[in-house]
Amino acid sequence: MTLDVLYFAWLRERIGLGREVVETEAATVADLVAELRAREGRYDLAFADMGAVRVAVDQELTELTAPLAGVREVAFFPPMTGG
Amino acid sequence: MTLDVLYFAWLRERIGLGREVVETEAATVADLVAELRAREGRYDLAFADMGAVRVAVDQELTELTAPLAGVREVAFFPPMTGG
Amino acid sequence: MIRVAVQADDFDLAAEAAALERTGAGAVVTFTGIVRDVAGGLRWMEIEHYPAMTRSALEGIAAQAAERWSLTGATVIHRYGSLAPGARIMMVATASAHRRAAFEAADFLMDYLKSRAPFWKKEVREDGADWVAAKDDDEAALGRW
Amino acid sequence: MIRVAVQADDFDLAAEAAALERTGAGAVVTFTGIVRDVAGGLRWMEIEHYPAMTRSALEGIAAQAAERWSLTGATVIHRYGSLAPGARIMMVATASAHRRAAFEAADFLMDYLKSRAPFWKKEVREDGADWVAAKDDDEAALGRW
Repeated sequence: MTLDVLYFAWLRERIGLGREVVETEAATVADLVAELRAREGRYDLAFADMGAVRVAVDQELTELTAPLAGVREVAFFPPMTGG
Repeated sequence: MTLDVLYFAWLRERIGLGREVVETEAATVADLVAELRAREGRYDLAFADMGAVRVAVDQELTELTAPLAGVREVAFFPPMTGG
Repeated sequence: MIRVAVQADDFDLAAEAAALERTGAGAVVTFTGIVRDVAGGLRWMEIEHYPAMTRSALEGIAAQAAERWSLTGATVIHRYGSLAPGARIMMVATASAHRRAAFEAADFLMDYLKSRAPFWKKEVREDGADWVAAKDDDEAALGRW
Repeated sequence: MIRVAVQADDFDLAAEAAALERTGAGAVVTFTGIVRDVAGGLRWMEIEHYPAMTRSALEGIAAQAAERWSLTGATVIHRYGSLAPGARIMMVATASAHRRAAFEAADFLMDYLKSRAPFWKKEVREDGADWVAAKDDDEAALGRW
């Protein structure tokens, strides 16, 4: 499966990019995070505290347990600070 | 004692004037109301339901029991409907 | 910065809000009240007030708000005279470092204006005219504060 | 009438409020958020967002407000990019027949915007730059609704 993976705010800065295309067979968001962390130190660092990371799947806020079947875009970011 | 007595909204309309000078020895607002009611039918009618009348003494909201010693202006009006 | 005005003329919401934005606020809340033709057939709303008392009543209400909340500014403007449906009747605006204080203070100002500022409204309709009755809800709302 | 905008440019509070006044409302509430230099030395606030998601998130929040309160209109505008101290960041405006609905809906919109719209703020100061941390209070505020 081919996913667009997006990073915002300090996640973007720590990982060093805002968007990448990822080939994966991960079943859930949590599985995808585990794959990314295993890849390189900068991902491992960015995802070290998952309590500080929020996720959206196809532009909808969701949980780490969300399945990835049929998904096109996953975004990771810190808690939002709008307003 | 000489008082300026003011009437607003439907009290003004029922009494037929917005302001008058009243010579009185009334000790309290309630005494003044009793004097006015005894004067003429239009006052008696206007003050028939004192639950629907509010009073300000020298431009401060107060109660019917308020004393009149040293007072210059008494205003009667229905509950306010600002905003 | 407290500003109070009682006037026949319309007011400039943007200018009032901009003045409060410059007080070092992080949050500005405005409330505008508009003449609404509830039942149909409203020609205009006649707004009477008690000139010798109105300004000081509004200043007193604004000062109470400034005492209860940490505000960088508060503005209260109320019109009087004949106002057509759709016309602005009044506005309040509050400014604070924090949104909660700005919201609460504006809400408080409105509740007090409704029942404690010496204004009376008369609806002049095609078929007659009536003084607007005070609502029990409005009096009860003061219990929130 | 729901209007949502995400833009780099400033907005016109008076025009937005006037549009809502024309919806048959009796009450229009606006909230404006302004860049505040809390600690001193702020050069600008950098506001990042998630373009593909931002509009739909704001529309979703506004639709929720319109479902919960009887509104004649609601407007949400949020800016992004580099904003100097004193600049407007965002606004919400609500219109209703009744003041309580307008106040509550605006308050609700702000609470949801703070924690559920995909914006992130970075303070760029003379001595460095930091992402603004989300406040526990802001998350807790959602429990009010």
